[in-house]
Amino acid sequence: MREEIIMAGFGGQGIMLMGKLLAFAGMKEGYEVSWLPSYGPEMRGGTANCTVIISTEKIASPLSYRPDTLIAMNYPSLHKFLSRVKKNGSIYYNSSLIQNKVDAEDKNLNEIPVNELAADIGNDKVGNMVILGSYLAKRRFISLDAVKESLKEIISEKWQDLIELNKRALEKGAEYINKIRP
Amino acid sequence: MREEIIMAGFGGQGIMLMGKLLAFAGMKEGYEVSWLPSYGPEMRGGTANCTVIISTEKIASPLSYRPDTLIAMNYPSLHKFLSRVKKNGSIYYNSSLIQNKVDAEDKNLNEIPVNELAADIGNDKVGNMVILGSYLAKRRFISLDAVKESLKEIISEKWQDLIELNKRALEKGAEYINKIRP
Amino acid sequence: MESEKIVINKERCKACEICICFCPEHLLELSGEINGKGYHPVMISDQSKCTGCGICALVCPDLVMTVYKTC
Amino acid sequence: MESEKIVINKERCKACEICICFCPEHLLELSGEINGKGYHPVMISDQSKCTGCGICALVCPDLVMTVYKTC
Amino acid sequence: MEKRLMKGNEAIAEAAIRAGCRYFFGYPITPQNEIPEYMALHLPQYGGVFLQAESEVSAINMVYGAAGAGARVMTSSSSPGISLKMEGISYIAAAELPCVIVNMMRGGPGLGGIQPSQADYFQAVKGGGHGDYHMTVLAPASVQEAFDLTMEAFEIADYYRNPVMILGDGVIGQMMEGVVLREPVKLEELKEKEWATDGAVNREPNIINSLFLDAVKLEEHNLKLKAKYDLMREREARAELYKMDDAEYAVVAYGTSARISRSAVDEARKKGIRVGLIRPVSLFPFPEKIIRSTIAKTRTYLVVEMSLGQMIEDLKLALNGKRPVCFYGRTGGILPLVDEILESIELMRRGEGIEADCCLS
Amino acid sequence: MEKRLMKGNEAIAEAAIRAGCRYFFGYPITPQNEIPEYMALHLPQYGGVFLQAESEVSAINMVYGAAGAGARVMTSSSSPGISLKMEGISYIAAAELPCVIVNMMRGGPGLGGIQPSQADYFQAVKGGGHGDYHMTVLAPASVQEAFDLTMEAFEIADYYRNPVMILGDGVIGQMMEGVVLREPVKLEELKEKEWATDGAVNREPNIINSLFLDAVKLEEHNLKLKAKYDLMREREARAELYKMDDAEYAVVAYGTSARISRSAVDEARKKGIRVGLIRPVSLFPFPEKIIRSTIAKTRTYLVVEMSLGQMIEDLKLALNGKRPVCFYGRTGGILPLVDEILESIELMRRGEGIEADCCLS
Amino acid sequence: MKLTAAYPESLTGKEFHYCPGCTHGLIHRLIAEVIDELEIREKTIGVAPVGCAVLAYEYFNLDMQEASHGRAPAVATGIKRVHPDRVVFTYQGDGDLASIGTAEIIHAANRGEKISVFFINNAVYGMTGGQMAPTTLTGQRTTTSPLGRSVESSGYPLKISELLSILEGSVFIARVSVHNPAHIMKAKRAVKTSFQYQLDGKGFSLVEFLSTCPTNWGMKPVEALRFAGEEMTKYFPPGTYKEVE
Amino acid sequence: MKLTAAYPESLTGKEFHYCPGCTHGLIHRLIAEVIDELEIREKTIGVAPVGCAVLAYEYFNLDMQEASHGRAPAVATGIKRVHPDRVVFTYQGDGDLASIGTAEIIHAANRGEKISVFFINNAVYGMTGGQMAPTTLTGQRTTTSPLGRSVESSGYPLKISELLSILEGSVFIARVSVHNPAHIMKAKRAVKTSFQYQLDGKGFSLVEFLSTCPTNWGMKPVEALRFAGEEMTKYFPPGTYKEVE
Ligand SMILES: Cc1ncc(C[n+]2csc(CCOP(=O)(O)OP(=O)(O)O)c2C)c(N)n1
Ligand SMILES: Cc1ncc(C[n+]2csc(CCOP(=O)(O)OP(=O)(O)O)c2C)c(N)n1
Ligand code: SF4
Ligand code: SF4
Ligand code: SF4
Ligand code: SF4
Ligand code: SF4
Ligand code: SF4
Ligand SMILES: [Mg+2]
Ligand SMILES: [Mg+2]
Repeated sequence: MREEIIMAGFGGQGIMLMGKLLAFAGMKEGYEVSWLPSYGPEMRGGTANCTVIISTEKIASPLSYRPDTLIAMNYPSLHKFLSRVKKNGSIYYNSSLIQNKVDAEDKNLNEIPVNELAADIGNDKVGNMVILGSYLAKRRFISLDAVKESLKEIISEKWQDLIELNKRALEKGAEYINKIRP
Repeated sequence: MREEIIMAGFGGQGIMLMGKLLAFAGMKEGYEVSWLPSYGPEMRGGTANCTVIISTEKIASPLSYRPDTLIAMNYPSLHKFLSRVKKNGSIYYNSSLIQNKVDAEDKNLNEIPVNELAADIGNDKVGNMVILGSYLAKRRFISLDAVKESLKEIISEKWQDLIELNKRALEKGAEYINKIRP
Repeated sequence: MESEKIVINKERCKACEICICFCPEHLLELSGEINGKGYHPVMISDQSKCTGCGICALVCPDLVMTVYKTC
Repeated sequence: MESEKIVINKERCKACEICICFCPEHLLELSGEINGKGYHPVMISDQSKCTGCGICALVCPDLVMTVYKTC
Repeated sequence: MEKRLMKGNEAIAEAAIRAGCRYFFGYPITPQNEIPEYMALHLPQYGGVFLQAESEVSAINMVYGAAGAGARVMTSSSSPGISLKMEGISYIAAAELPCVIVNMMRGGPGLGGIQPSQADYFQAVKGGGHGDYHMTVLAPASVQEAFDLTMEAFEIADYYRNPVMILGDGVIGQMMEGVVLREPVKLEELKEKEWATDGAVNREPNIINSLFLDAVKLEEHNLKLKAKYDLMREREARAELYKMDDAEYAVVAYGTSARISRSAVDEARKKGIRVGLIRPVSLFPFPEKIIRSTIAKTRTYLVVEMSLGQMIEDLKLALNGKRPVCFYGRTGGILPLVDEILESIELMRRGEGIEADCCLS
Repeated sequence: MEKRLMKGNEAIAEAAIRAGCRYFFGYPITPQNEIPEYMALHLPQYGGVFLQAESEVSAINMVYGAAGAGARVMTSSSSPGISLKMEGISYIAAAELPCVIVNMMRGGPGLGGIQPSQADYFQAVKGGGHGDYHMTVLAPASVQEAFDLTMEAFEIADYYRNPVMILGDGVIGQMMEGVVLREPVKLEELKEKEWATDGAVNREPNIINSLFLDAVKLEEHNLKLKAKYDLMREREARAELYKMDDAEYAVVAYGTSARISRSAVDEARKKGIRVGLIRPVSLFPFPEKIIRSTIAKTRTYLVVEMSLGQMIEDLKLALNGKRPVCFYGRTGGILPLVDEILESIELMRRGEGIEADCCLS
Repeated sequence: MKLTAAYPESLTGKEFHYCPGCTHGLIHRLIAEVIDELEIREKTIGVAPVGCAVLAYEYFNLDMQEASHGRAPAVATGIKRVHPDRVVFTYQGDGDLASIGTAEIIHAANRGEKISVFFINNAVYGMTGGQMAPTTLTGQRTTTSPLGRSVESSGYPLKISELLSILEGSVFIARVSVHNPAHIMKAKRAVKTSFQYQLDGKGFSLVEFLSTCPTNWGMKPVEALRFAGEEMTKYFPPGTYKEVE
Repeated sequence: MKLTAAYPESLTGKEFHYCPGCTHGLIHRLIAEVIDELEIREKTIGVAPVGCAVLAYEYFNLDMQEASHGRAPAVATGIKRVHPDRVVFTYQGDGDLASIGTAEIIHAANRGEKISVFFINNAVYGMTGGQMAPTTLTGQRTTTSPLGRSVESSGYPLKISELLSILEGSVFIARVSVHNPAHIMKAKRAVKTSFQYQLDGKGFSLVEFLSTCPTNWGMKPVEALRFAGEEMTKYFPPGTYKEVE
């Protein structure tokens, strides 16, 4: 098994954390993992993205030119990476911010109204966990529980009180996708 | 023709100037010339030396490992370079400061009581010109006049009034050697 | 148009709220719109109350406002 | 030896004349000798007049003098 | 042992601490800031000192002082900052002081960019500073290796009394992977440095110095250094060979470009091309012998670098004309893609791109 | 034309002035002090500016500013001081600014000594600074050539918008020889620099810059620089061949060691050895083609350097294994002697010292 | 209808890349306005730093040079010596000017180099992500002073205006703040005075701006202005430190 | 018989290479005498500069490091941080400290680095043959100011003691002269005070010595002392500039 994921969005949307969390959980589950961020000043205000690879084999290139999955939290990110997603690959995108119709018939599209779902549980900062929850619920190669368990290792000490909220967001995203595609 | 000369002495004895003067006069007379100083902090208080090469041919190495001539203004210099002078080469040395017997039967030794001769003309700073005068009078491939002519180009502006004194010193050295070896 | 004292270039606004804080007439607020940068740009609630004092333009780090004043 | 107040290490002397200038008793002068460095080292003209004040040693940059003083 | 998910930069910092490094002097620059930041947070817990120097020049000279005082000490920077350290590095090598210097290369020349690059190879291995000297240069290709090589770097530095450079790039520094951490060294077991300046108690003074005004002495000193470098050439050269057993073709790459090349080699193998990967782990000493040992079977070599071609010279020198060498490079912060390398491999097999230095570019 | 007896350093300074250089920024260091001192005395007479900078780092950045402002400008230093300029040089090359930089090499590494050396060859030609860049590097072997090459250096610098280094050593700088001075260039005839920052009057602003945050743009910029370097390789490579017409053996040396080698070649010829001298005048670009043109007749090459062996790598790359190369080097400020080189030539003829990198040392 | 605030000609019009509420943009504008008012745009050459303002050359509508980190005063010296009749300024952050570029700024000031230096003191390395600067306040947390700046290890924040004032080559040194309209107006006057000194051929001048870095201070922009006005000014009092007749 | 001047143990006994009458040797002796008197030879580590005193490591009978030009304060910082209980000093010339090493000395002082700095101000670059230093007097001729130092081009001589005194990290700053016995005694007391501050763990201290360079000033040694005492002290007044309780 080998899964290459690109996650992308605005600077403040918690993209990096989402990637680290997935990589960490993957590692704990015994996979080989790598996480590679875009970095530097263009991150500020601009877009941020990272590449996560989860594999049963040793990972050679930590880059992904043709990812299996794209998680796009805003329109510029979707636009930037859409065409690179491999044939029959999956796209999870934040339909709260992406109103345009997404054109990609050879790919699996998953619309997640991230901001609405996050607002539902009372905090619009946890959109990253919502979409990750949806992704995990559908792909299932890492259990939602493993990811929840990993939260305390990845979230910095001063935000530990937000763990419960993040767990709820993961669940929210999972529920949402399970509901629409049972 | 090719003549390699090493000139050496204490820091304040005007070694460098003597070498430059010879090289300059040589150049004016149409020879190829090179002048190479020892340099750096060890010059201060310590010994100074330079290598002058005068040649009818283009000069390859500006260094002289086996000089034709050594002009030694003090004992340490004589000691340092004596053995390098080529067989049948010439040595001009300042017998005012070098009282030890000089041992070099395969070389032409010229004792010049430089300090005394300089004192005679009233200035013990012109010892360099005295010994150069002796050297030129004996070797003759550059005329004493050419060297005298060159003085004004080599001596820095603020010392121009010393030119006459230097000329006399050159003559003094020449006379001295002509007298003892006519 | 006679009453328009300040012109807001919404696309430049980064919603830092500095002008909001300094407008002596408390006329400025963030709008509900989202601009190309993803910010809710500033809007003026009531042009007619604007004195054209220019403070909003003076404090704005991103040259969002242009201010006209009746002489 | 009782009267020897200063000992001059001739080989270290560079004939800078600083001690000569500062000796309150004007006892120091350059000698006619030449040392290994080529300098005429300082000599004391009259040890008996030396007060052992130590000024020559204090001002000498090259640690030429050692001074003894009768307590 | 426990596995941690770490950035390359963090792994290097943690490895240094576990290797007994208690002093870090550095100056911020992207993409290596996690190293000083990690040190700032953790060194004080070990009674160590993190000091943000006023510049890279000051930082390398603080390293000089601390290394001369007997400490295990590290500094890190990225390309322009490393250029500023050149005089200091030459001094450190000349004074035979052990220390570890990290360069997380970014796109150059000049201010350039902050994306990953490998264009400081020459500077690292040929001596960007003045005079005949060499650093030992190690090039990790994974976070685990960044950790392991950093721990070893301190041993090598102390053993040879020589600066060791960890040469990475933005990808190595920023990437997170799982790392198995090794046990920390026991400080009390480290060999005493009798030459260090820590106060001349009951012994002659120790002098840390690189000045030899007498040219004869300076030449002797240079020959002493050379003997040390020759010993390193003998004993410290390393490379990883991947699928080279039957390889008719070889890709030669280090660090990040080796990781990508490895994928390309796998792809090419799928297409039936007998190609392998030679990954120099030590760049100085360059693993010449290991490379020469492959020429019996290998017909052509393809160098892949994130530069306009620097390591290619060392490869050519190692092969000395016995085999053709081609090149694929991207520069300025662009990473070569697996497909591009694959294409170069195919060109190499077709015998194209051999006359010129570059297959593509 | 009148012939003057001048030191190499003075000849370089005078040549710069005659080439229209009116700005000099430098910092004292032996053995090149005659250059700043000459400039301090003479530049004001031409309405120019001599400024002693607070350091080599500042000096090279003043050069950057002045070059960017459109002036012909020079700086000079020696080994440790040049190391400090590495970041600045990388910036100048990246921003494509013309200027002339003199390095009168002394013994290294570290503080080393002040006697002549050639151990900064790698630094000069491979890029001691970060990133893929090159200076044009010219190596005079006489005072006349120091003068001539310096005058040319300003033309090359302006033509390619690239820094040019004059690489000499203590002998070249301190030696006096006769020099025929060329006529000064006419300042009013120099080509206008439309790209310079001198005030944006009736035009778009000019920007002097080396930052390209977008990696694609930075790669483009690097490829633009590479094209320039390739053009230099095509057009600026030079070497002097001496007695090479029938040479079975060749000594390859530059600068001071070439002067000494020339004497050794003459001596060897007297002994009936058919040996010649190849003297690279440009070190970057290295005169590869000229050297390759000699292999038809020449069997073995002997590199002589005042270093532990640096240019030898470029020679080997040029020959690419087609001919054996041996080496004789002295380092730390020691000059090779004619006799020693002669001995190496004889060893070469007997086929000894070919396996190893060094004949002697 | 009179226009009280229009887009200055000395800015290109390009949108700043600065974070929301960062006062770098404001300071750019003040400088540009003064250049417009003095009508010196065509004779002014600016030097951009390495720091968040590294792209200043894209914003100022003037001839510009991008200097290496900390060396802007040396670069400006090179330019000014070649073109003594042009107006040359540098724009530098506190890492750039007060840390790596210490020697360059001290010596440019001491030589009385006839340039204007705009020194943006935001008490932190903005561009590289919030490391400690020489001007970071005592106790202030940054990524390289995670427990707060310690005087024991790092000393007190460096007061550049005070330091440069005692050098004989400096003719005008002022510290200003931009945390409210009144201070912004004073800041602009200081910029004008600085250029005026240069136009009069007098010597080195520097204006130190207390500036905000909401991103790395972890504050909202308005909060950051308050911090600048209340906390920074305590240790770095605004005022004219030197004004030579 | 009491010995009033004996050879200090903290000197090796090797003859100095300095020119006749050069006060470098005198200052070496004063430092060595103080180290002897404080009985700290075995816990003192010195840092030699690049300058005429480059061989200081051959003269001081202590552990010594030779720093690169101007960087002695950084090297000393490295040593002191590793061995906070040792006494660390640097010995630096005016080219070394006041020119190329400006950033290093300012920041070591500002950090309050607990080291003693001995700053030998002879108004010239001695070792390289007499070029202008930042402290060269106005109008003074050197090989790089052949017509005399020009204020217009090079500014006024840099006053290091005054400059460093305003930094909060410095605890003791004094300028002394060694042109006559009285001043020599004062100079020695300043050296002792500096070491004492360090032993007390207080902070950064510096003693600036007005020193002579007869060779490059083109003066006889005694004349040079007179010049130091009469001319240099006018612009560089001796005195204690800072003494923190
Ligand atoms: C030689 C060198 N060292 C370090 C860096 C990395 N760097 C870029 S900006 C910066 C500091 C920025 O801080 P400051 O000058 O205060 O500007 P700000 O971003 O706060 O406006 C540093 C250290 C560099 N580019 N070059
Ligand atoms: C990086 C570097 N730059 C320049 C030099 C050359 N250099 C040696 S000593 C010196 C200056 C000496 O002057 P100063 O510090 O005043 O000491 P002094 O000789 O006057 O005692 C210089 C510039 C060097 N060795 N290294
Ligand atoms: S011009 Fe004055 S009153 Fe009008 S919006 Fe701006 S700040 Fe408020
Ligand atoms: S100050 Fe400017 S950028 Fe900030 S909210 Fe107001 S208009 Fe927008
Ligand atoms: S001890 Fe005093 S009196 Fe005696 S020689 Fe020395 S200075 Fe003169
Ligand atoms: S002061 Fe010292 S060196 Fe100078 S003359 Fe007197 S004894 Fe000799
Ligand atoms: S990081 Fe700080 S200084 Fe930089 S743009 Fe953002 S707020 Fe401004
Ligand atoms: S050159 Fe000057 S400072 Fe150096 S030893 Fe001689 S007199 Fe002293
Ligand atoms: Mg800042
Ligand atoms: Mg000095």
